[in-house]
Amino acid sequence: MDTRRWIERFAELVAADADRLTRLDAAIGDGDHGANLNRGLRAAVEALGPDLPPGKVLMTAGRALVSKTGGASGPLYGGALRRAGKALGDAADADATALAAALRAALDAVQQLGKAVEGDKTMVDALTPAVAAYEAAAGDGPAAAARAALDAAEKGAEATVPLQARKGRASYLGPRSVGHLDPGAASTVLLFRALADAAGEG
Amino acid sequence: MDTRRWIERFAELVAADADRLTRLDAAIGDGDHGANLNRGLRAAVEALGPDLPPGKVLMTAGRALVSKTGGASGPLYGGALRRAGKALGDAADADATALAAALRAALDAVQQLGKAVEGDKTMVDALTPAVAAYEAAAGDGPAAAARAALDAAEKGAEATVPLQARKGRASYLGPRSVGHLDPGAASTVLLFRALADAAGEG
Amino acid sequence: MKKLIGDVDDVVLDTLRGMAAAHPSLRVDLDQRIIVRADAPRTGKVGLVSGGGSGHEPLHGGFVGYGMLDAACPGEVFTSPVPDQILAATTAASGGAGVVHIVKNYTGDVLNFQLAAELAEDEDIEVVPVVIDDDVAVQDSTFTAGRRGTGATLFAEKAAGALAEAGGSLQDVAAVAREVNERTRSFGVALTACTVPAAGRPTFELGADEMELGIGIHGEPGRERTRLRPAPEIVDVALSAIDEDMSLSGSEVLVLVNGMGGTPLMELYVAYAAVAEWLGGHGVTVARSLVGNYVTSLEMAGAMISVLRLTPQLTELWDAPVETPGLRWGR
Amino acid sequence: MKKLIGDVDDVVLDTLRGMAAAHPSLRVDLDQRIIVRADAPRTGKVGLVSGGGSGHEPLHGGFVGYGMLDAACPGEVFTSPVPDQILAATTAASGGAGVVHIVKNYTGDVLNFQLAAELAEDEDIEVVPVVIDDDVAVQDSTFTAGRRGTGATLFAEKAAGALAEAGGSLQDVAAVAREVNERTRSFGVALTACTVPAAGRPTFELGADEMELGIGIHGEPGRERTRLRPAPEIVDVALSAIDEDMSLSGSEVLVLVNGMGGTPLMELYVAYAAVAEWLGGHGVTVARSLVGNYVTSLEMAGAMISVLRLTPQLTELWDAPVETPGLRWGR
Ligand SMILES: Nc1ncnc2c1ncn2[C@@H]1O[C@H](COP(=O)(O)OP(=O)(O)O)[C@@H](O)[C@H]1O
Ligand SMILES: Nc1ncnc2c1ncn2[C@@H]1O[C@H](COP(=O)(O)OP(=O)(O)O)[C@@H](O)[C@H]1O
Ligand SMILES: [Mg+2]
Ligand SMILES: [Mg+2]
Ligand SMILES: [Mg+2]
Ligand SMILES: [Mg+2]
Repeated sequence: MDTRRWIERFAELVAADADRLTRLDAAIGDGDHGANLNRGLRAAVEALGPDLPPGKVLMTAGRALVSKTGGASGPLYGGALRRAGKALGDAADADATALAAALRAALDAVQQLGKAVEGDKTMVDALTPAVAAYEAAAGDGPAAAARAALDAAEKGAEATVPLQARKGRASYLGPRSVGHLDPGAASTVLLFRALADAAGEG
Repeated sequence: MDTRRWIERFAELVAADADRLTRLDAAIGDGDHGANLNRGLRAAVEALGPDLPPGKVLMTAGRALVSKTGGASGPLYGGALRRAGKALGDAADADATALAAALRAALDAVQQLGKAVEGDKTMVDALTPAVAAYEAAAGDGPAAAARAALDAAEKGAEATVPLQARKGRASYLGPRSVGHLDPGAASTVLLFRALADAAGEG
Repeated sequence: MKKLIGDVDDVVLDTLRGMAAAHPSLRVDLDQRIIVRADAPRTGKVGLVSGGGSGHEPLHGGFVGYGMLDAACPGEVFTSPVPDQILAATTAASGGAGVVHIVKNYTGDVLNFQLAAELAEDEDIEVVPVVIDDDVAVQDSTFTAGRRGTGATLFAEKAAGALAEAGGSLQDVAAVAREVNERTRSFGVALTACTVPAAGRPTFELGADEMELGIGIHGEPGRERTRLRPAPEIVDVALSAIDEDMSLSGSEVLVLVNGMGGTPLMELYVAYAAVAEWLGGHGVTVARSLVGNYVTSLEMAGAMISVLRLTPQLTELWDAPVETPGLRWGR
Repeated sequence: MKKLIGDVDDVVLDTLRGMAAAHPSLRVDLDQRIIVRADAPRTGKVGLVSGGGSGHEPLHGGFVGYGMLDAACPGEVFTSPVPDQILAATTAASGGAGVVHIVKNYTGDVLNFQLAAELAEDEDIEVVPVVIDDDVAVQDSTFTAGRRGTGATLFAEKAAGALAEAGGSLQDVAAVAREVNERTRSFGVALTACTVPAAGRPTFELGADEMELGIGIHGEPGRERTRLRPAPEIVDVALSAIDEDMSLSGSEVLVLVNGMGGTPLMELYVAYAAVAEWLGGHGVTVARSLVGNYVTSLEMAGAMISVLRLTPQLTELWDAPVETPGLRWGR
């Protein structure tokens, strides 16, 4: 699994979709999610030196995200990638089993930092089923697992629409947060689309 | 000539047309001419005690206008009426000849205070021809003279449209003041319409 | 019209009520509609009075206090105060050493202050008027009403107030206000119009990508409408106009980047960055500066730049302690 | 989007440039994006640091100076600063006696300050965070992100800054900030939305006769949309919500009527008149007040009311001299 390609693809997808993410955030947040992630991911891609092992790639990208993103999503995505990278260690390759464990570590990091559980209308709602789906399909290889994860992430994100937010800025709106897609869940879908794209190429 | 009726009628006409005067002022001034005159004239009408001689009526109204109007138009209209009242003196009646002299005194007061000459795009452009017309027709009696004055005031006001303002706020606009009716000239038309109405009734 | 107000007809009165409640150091007379220093009149001190239409807050009422105005008289929104009101402020400010009127150059203000001065003289109060006309967007000629009074008003009130506080004579206090006016030039731009409460609609319409150059402080349109430009270009237009009228190179200046009421501080700092760069690049030393909303035009978005060529005395008067709701330092 | 700015991507940097030029009493580091008191760090003095997204000016950078913050770290517009930047501010403020972080309760701010505190501890700087959450429009429950930090931030920075200046210990300075937060409640309304420069369009749409009740300071819509109401009714909604959450009757309070950035002072005074009347009518003594634009949300029109139940110590800390671009008295 080429984690560098994963991060680069994630950056591409976010750049292309930044406007939509920002608009989603304007509806129930403060209208900066696209700009935040885009800024952070550009820094992450730049930070990636040549010939890094997969775990080191994720740790470097995570650190850059923390350093440059700001907002809630910076520490959350940054912490997630750092923890995932740590889980991969110094191994030269990352197979589906290793990546499954790394993804689980990422989810744990997000939940430790942000204290959100499924149903709070956050990125956790996309991340949790995606990680579970990846784990379940890991035996079928990285490409199939990533496709399954993407599928689950999309469903999880979509399921945030009818929810009332209990974490993040959207929670300030109370009942008015209902009926909107959570921007962080939307960007998590892009994270898994990038994973599927990268795994499919490799 | 019932000067009290004149002032009351002026107040009525301005109240009915305040919005238009304000809109004219918004275009090339600061959008308060209607509100100013309306406020001042309400105070003027209130200030008029019973059984005042014609000259005293105008002096009282003029003083109230100065006290309550503010802006450029307050001292100008107020000073004009005060000076006109002074010209009428304590006489129990004001015939067309006396009123002609009073109107001339009013015009002098406006020009002494405001230093505007004809063609500067101010109330002077309506007042000057109106006073001249009244003087010329005074021999035909107050009703005919007032009608002639109204006619001249209307033409004079209309003639401000193509002018570039050289006095008052509109002068700040330079060439952009061209193409608009001067609000003070417009209210001067109402002054003479009120005079014609009052003279016609009497 | 979106305004945080009650009855439109009471907006000036309600503003005065708010000022009275917020500032125990001021004596606000709601009947006379004047705002007076709690310790006025001070015997032997030259009184300093200013006023004009409302809608420019903190000007003038917010500049009443130690080291600045003794009294202010706010008219209706954008409408000069009436003579009786100006007289009341003058009387309240008079400590026997005469009173200086700081009058912005608008026909209505000039006429009403003139009438008030005549009334004051009837009461044996000597009044010296100083007319402020610093706005370079207007051609100064005998064929116009002359230039408008804008940002220099604040500077003149500060300098004259400091000198009066220090015991300056009537003539000296008036002279320093006049000197400040002569050494100051201003130029303003608007990104949006503003709405006079009683009128209920904006005084002009601006397209989404348009702005007005050379505006005054009464919601009037400017000399020219252009497409919206970036802050450095706007600053260049404003400072070039000022510089052309009063050469700045080589001088030490006090510069004000003044918000018109609806522009947040962030944008004023962005503009000030461009101002500082422009002045530095043109051989001008910025000795003092002020960035904020001081001479406003209701909720208009935009800014006005005022530049005062300092002298050592003017710098000293600017630095002198002042304690008013709108400007405070040194105590 | 009508803003007096240059390149949208540089708006925070340009703001910092303007602040650097306008305030020689501040040290502005454009690379690290921090604003620091010229005399920091002061050995033995507890350091006080705050920060958050930009767009709230003068908060926080405008409150750096004697008697208030030692350093501020502004993030992108409405986006919390990053840990490295917060660390740089913390290091600059650290005089060896520890540093208090004043953090507004937003997930992003809390997380980034938390990471920065960990980094600071690696450098042997003791950090105590105080989280501000005074906004009663948000339900306080374990099932939400909790209440937002708004006007109490200014109060906490002032009180903690005064105590730190007076030599207070790390624990005491943090405790007083916490006490201020616990004794303050706020409620805000918006008459218009605002536009994040990078987004280029308003964060929400409001009809000509609509307003938002219970807004935050990040351009987010409020809890409820209603028809536009007169100032006294709006004030009643806000103060009733505050009073319901923290009973005010019988207390002495400091009250802030805070403009959101696009509302002129005139309207804030009109609102304050209603506030003073409401409080007087409900047995509350207004001991201190502040009216103006202090904790803003870009060019949003509207206001936020904050009420702090004073103690003798808090009154004293409020009255203590302060010398910052945004708040100044006593020197
Ligand atoms: N406590 C949390 N746990 C998990 N995710 C969260 C939490 N708070 C916010 N988020 C996610 O962050 C997203 C918003 O990110 P962003 O807009 O970049 O930050 P900010 O809210 O600081 O402006 C939300 O849509 C949500 O998915
Ligand atoms: N110097 C002057 N001489 C004569 N009339 C003047 C002069 N200045 C202004 N006016 C008149 O006053 C009118 C504006 O009055 P108003 O709007 O009430 O006062 P302001 O300009 O102070 O707001 C102008 O339309 C013009 O006719
Ligand atoms: Mg956001
Ligand atoms: Mg007018
Ligand atoms: Mg006017
Ligand atoms: Mg944000």
